[in-house]
Amino acid sequence: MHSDVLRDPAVLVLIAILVTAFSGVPGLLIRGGATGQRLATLGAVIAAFLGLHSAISLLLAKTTTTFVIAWNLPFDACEIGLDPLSLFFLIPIFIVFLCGSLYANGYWPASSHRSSEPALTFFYGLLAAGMGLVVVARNGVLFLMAWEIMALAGYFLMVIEHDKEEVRRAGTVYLVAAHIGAAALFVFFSLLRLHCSSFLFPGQGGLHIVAAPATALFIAALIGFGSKAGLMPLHIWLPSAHANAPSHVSAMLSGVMLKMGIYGLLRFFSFIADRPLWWGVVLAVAGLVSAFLGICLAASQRDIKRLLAYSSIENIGIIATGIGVAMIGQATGNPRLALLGMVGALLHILNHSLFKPLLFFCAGSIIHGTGTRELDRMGGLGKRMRWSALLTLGGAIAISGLPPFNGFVSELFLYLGFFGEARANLPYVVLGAPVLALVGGVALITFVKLYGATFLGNPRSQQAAHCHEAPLSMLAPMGTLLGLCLLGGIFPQLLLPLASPLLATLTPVVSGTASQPLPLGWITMAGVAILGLAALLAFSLRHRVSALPKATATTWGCGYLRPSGRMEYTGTAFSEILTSLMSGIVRTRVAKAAISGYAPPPAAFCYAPEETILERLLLPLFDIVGIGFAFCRRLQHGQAHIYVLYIFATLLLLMLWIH
Amino acid sequence: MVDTILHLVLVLTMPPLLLGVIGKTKAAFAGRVGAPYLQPYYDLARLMRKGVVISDTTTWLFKAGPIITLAATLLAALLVPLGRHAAPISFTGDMILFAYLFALGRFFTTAAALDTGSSFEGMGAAREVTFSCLAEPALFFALITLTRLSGSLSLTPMLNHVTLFVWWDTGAALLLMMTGLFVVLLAENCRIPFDDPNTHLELTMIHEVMVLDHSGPYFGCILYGASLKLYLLGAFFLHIALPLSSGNSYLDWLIFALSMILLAMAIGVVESVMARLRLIRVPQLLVAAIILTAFSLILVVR
Amino acid sequence: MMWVFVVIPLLGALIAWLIPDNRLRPLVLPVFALLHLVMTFAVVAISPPPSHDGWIYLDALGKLVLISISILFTVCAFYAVGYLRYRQERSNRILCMALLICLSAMTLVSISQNLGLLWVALETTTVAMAPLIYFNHNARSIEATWKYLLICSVGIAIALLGLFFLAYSTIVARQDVTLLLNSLINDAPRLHAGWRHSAFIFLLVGFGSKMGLAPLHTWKPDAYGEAPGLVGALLAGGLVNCAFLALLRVYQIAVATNEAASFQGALLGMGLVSMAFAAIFMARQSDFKRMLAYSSVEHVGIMAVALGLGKAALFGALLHMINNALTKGVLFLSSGNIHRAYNSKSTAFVRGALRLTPWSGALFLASFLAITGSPPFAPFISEFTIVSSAFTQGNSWTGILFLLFLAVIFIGMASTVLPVVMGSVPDGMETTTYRDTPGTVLPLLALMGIILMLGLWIPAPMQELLHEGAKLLGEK
Amino acid sequence: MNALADQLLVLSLLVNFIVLGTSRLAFSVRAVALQGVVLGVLPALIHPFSWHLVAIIIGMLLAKGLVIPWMIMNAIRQAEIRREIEPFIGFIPSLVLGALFTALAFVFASKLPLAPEHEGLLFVPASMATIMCGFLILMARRKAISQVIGYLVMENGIFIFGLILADAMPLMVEAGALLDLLVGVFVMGIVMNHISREFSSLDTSRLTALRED
Repeated sequence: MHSDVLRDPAVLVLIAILVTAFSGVPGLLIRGGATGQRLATLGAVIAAFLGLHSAISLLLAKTTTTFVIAWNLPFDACEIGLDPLSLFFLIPIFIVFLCGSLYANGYWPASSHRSSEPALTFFYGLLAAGMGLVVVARNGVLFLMAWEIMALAGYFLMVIEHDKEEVRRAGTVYLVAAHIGAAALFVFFSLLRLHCSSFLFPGQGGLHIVAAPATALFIAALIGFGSKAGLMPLHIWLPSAHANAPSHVSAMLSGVMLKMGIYGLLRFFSFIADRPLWWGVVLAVAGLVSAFLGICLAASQRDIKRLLAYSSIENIGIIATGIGVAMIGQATGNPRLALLGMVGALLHILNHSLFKPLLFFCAGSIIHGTGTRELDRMGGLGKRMRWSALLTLGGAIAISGLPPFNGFVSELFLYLGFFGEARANLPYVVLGAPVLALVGGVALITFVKLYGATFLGNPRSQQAAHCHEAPLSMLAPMGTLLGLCLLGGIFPQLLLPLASPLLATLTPVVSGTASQPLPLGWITMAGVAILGLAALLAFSLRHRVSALPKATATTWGCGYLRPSGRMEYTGTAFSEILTSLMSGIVRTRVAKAAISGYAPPPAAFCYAPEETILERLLLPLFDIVGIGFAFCRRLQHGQAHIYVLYIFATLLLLMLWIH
Repeated sequence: MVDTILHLVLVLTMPPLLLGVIGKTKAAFAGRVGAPYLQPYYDLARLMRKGVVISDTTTWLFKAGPIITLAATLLAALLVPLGRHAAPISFTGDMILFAYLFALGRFFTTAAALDTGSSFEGMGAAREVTFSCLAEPALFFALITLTRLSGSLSLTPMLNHVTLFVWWDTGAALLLMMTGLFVVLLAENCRIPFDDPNTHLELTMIHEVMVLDHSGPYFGCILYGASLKLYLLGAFFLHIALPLSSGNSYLDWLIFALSMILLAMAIGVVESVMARLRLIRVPQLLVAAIILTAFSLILVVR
Repeated sequence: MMWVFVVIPLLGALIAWLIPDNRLRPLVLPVFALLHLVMTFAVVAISPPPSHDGWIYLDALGKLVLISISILFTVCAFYAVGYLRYRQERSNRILCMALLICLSAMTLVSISQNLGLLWVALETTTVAMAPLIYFNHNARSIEATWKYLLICSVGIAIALLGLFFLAYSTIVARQDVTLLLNSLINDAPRLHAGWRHSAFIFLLVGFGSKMGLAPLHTWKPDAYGEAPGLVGALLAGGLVNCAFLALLRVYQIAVATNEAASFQGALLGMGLVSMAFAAIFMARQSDFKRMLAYSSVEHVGIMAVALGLGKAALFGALLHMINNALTKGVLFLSSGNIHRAYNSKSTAFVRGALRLTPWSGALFLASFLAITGSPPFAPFISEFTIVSSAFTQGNSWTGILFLLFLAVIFIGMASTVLPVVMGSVPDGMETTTYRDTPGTVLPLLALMGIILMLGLWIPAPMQELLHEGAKLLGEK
Repeated sequence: MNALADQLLVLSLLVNFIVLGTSRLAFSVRAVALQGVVLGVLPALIHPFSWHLVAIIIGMLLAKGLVIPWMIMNAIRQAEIRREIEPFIGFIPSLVLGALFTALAFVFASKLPLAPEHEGLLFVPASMATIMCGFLILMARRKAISQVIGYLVMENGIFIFGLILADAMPLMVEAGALLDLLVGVFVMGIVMNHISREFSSLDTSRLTALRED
């Protein structure tokens, strides 16, 4: 009996989530030494292998399992369910959790972070488990609880270095945004309860509502889930949160937590069979706007992790675009569009949860090696940090959506979806393609900048000159992720079966063989061809060059004799043309001293990109509200006799009102 | 089969000739004799024999850059149909791969430029990525229009769809697209008015400044890769600008080769009669190209 | 039998008065608190029949209030032992006595079924609290005590007048004049509407000012800010619940008249106004104890809104009453510890409490998250019940305003609490000798454990009590 | 009998105006003491004899007539203040408002139905008017002593209303209520003593350190 239960993969998944949740607990009890961290890592390995194996086998078998757990709360039954949608999202959770836990051993070792490590490890597990619970919850209130556990665990992870003002600020913004997003979800689940007369999730297509109630639900979901996902303009918390968290936490936040917002949207859409066309349009437009603005802001950043954070907004935008396009396809009865949009979005979810954590890990090893996040203070790291450089290069190519890595695959599907409509009945859908192309172009700028400014050229500071390579415990998980990126880019056939079981739920209009219009074999061919051609050329050229005389010299300085690292083209300079072109969107704060006289005094120059919406819109608004509040606060003036007057006035008003 | 072999032969041998023709045309305009048509081949041969000087700032990426760029361009060469013939490789969505292969090449070219640590090369790289980024939407608008016209999602049928009859039907749209594409062609290949491949004033250059530190066979790869890129985009452009077809396969190959030379001469003419644009004007011209191609799409969709 | 319940704490007060030793005296508190706790659970389990002509009876509502008060008082009593060790500079005789008298009065509030008796008990709590607020004996605390006494006395006088109106309405209706709850509920539809409505309004304003509904809350920030954390906890958890129980009694009668709509409207309006006031005053609040006072205004507002909504929200109202009391306990006591450690309650000076007093800082942070309705803590359950009930009743605007105020309050509270607990301890600041000790931390941890438990699992008997209570308030 | 009761009620209404119109604190305290005595006698006029009644009357006379006035006078002596110098609402406006409130009270009382035995009597309007005047004093005066006086006036108003319920209300509640009020005022008196010690003034307008800026 017991062994039967334990052989059920669905139970194993739940056990894996439990192990995840408690992986950090030993560390809280065993103080001092690395035992706690090692045990947590062991827990993560066990949980990830159990969870991944079971989740993937369940997903491939397309099964759905439901459990009901006893609780005494007045919110209907506590139901937990594993269906393809849940299982699909569990995969990145376990992968990133595993890699992050391994990485932490090198990045945040217990030996050098004695006081913060236990808490960090504990909340890391809690965050992963919270996300696991989010995707398996089938009761609105359970979902909300899991959601908030996730959000709070994320908060505590983020503010682990709360000595720094910047970290605290970022944490507060995050916490407030998470809370407001949760408030929207309060509305969402309350309305859902109103229409389903239960907090239990309705089945697939089980919710039949139209017009105003549906609109209200959609708006609540868009705000609640969109703010977690980081769709513009609800992204304000995201950049500083990702930038200030420890890198393996950023990897988890960006790689997986943002996807929980996407999961929420997808789950909501699965409830409603007849989704209005305009929902898809709204989502696709929001996605494209996020993608474009996100990447433009990313390109102008000076902080390596803020850059990656903004790029997350871009990628979430691409995912949202895919889902929006799929919904348009669903609403207009266009199976091809629905298929390509949804498959593109789903694969991009997986892909982004591979290459973004990889890049955050890379950023972590750079910070680990140099002690700074400033791109303009790095440079030339490639010679001392060979492996990190190689892994970052792979990640940068993958995230730019270039072949032969996985980012190309998902973007290709989206393009195909768009292009397919050029000849069909929805010609304006196709306008997404040039926007996506532009996004791709800016992404290229961004990641050439990222890679170039850090690893290439000469060191621009002492820190960069004395950097050191990350230990194997950090490089191994990075290598794993890069390997998966390459694998997914060359053999998308392997990933597609993970996405296709979801199509029946999300885009019922797609029927029959899912892979029919997808050029999977050709992608493999192209990937192999690029690698093969490059290898062939490299081999023959190497052969050729080895026979020729060879010399090394300094870089030709165009006649300038004493170039120094400080004179190199910085990352900021690299993206300056674009930033100035986009100055309407990307605001920069420039502070420079006026230079006068023949021998001007030493002057400082400061150039900082701003978070436009937060700094130009919300904070001034908060200030205005604050002034209004300050005015109202005079009501509490300390004069007791006026307080009595308040009582009298209240009494009088109420008496007048009631009679 | 014969077509595929001819395709490969042309792709491997003909591109440097275009540079020779352009040079000769410009020389003729300037009243000089100019270098021989085959000068680019001589240059390549010389570079292949020359030794290599490598900056001690660089990493392996510096050497990998030209190789991967060339590999990507060569793969792209298999996707573009030459003349009225089918490309060796053709599948649904190959136009995206085509565009992204160039992007891959750009990634490595610019990364290799940054690897030298020279501020001049960094400057060139910054210009290259920014301007190409703006050229991208124009190319995609053109691709969409072609998809709309041909109903096909692959370069070969898409490009071969354009004939004189199509011109008769949708001439205005094709004209707008052609203009836009010509701008893209010049911008992507760093020709005047975007860049002057002949000057060595580093502050104003784009492509040449990026490859200042390359030498020997590596520089040969770059040179050949650049000419191949010009060749491919030229072939793409010719499908729209000169959709001539005779019905005979061999005659078509001849027509194609001749029209390529004609295109090279046209570029030479443009380079001779125009001045280089100021750098800040470049984005404006590219945005104009985007608008032109977008209008062509609107005309077609309408 | 039940009178013993009221007398025993008084006995404790007498003993406290007799003990001469300042160090020994506080030990009386946990002894009698535990006794009271045991008796409470016994009485709740037995639920004895009405006695003294029906004047004394512990119904479901009374049980809930009694349980919350007893738990909170026990925690405070244990805490007091640890706390008063740091306050040996002044006599704690009056403090100990007043605490126990207050406990006695609060017990009487929860078991009395006669509104007159209930009023007397409530007034006793008011008076007994005054010396507690004045414990610190400085200019600020006396000002706070004065305002507290004045405003609460005025309020309680208005409540008395309201009771007279209610009694008079029975005369007008030619009933036997009575203030017995059951008779009033039975006769409610026959009471004269004019007197009845006036009575409800007077009672609402009267008990509302005691509870701290805005704009009758003006004494709260002063009293909560100046009283020791211990007293603040009892004010915010105990006194508020007593006043709320009084209001619930009025609500019972109002619902029984079948014309409760206007009374519910008044509750809803005052509740929302309270939340709005709290939102405005919590923004940029530089005194974290005053901030807690406004948080208390917010939560009585939430309870009033829940009563105004009725139906499913009633369950939430009762649960929130308990949750708020317990969570406020942790908030006040932990903030009291931080206040002790820094000798300041201004956010300008107090930084990095997580470093200086890790346990109190963590508890303050956790209880802040709890009180603002974050799962998995108990207040989430009640707040979500209330807000979701607003939406399911179709009262979306109430729900949206409710959430809006909660959001603004969260921002305000976060911007006060987070800087206090986080960061590093300011250099060169003269800190006191206070550090976390088991005596001042363990009671809070226990309380926090209860809050966490209630957020994940409500014991079945308690759930039954809550449903029974909601039924008494008219939930079908 | 009832006519006498009405006259006494009118007397107590007059006291309201005295308190509203005078700046001399000692005078108002005496006036309020008089009001307490008048009201203390009233039950004897309208209710039949009972021990319960006797208890209430004696309690009232002692508390309102003697103990509380003595305590407040004591406070006045200690703080060495005689007059309310800067009232929040001046004396003439206070009188006008007092008249207005009294009129309002009569209107309010006439709107609500009374039990037949109370119709035609001044009890309800006088009670309302006194309560409102008490409120007015609380709102109009800054000094702590004046506010205690105002509170007492309000109490008296409530007491008048209580009178018409006295025979029906059980002793325990009555006595409890009385005791509570007494203790309330007593504690206020103690606090006042502390205030005068701490601030050397009973001006509550100085008690404004606790506020939001």
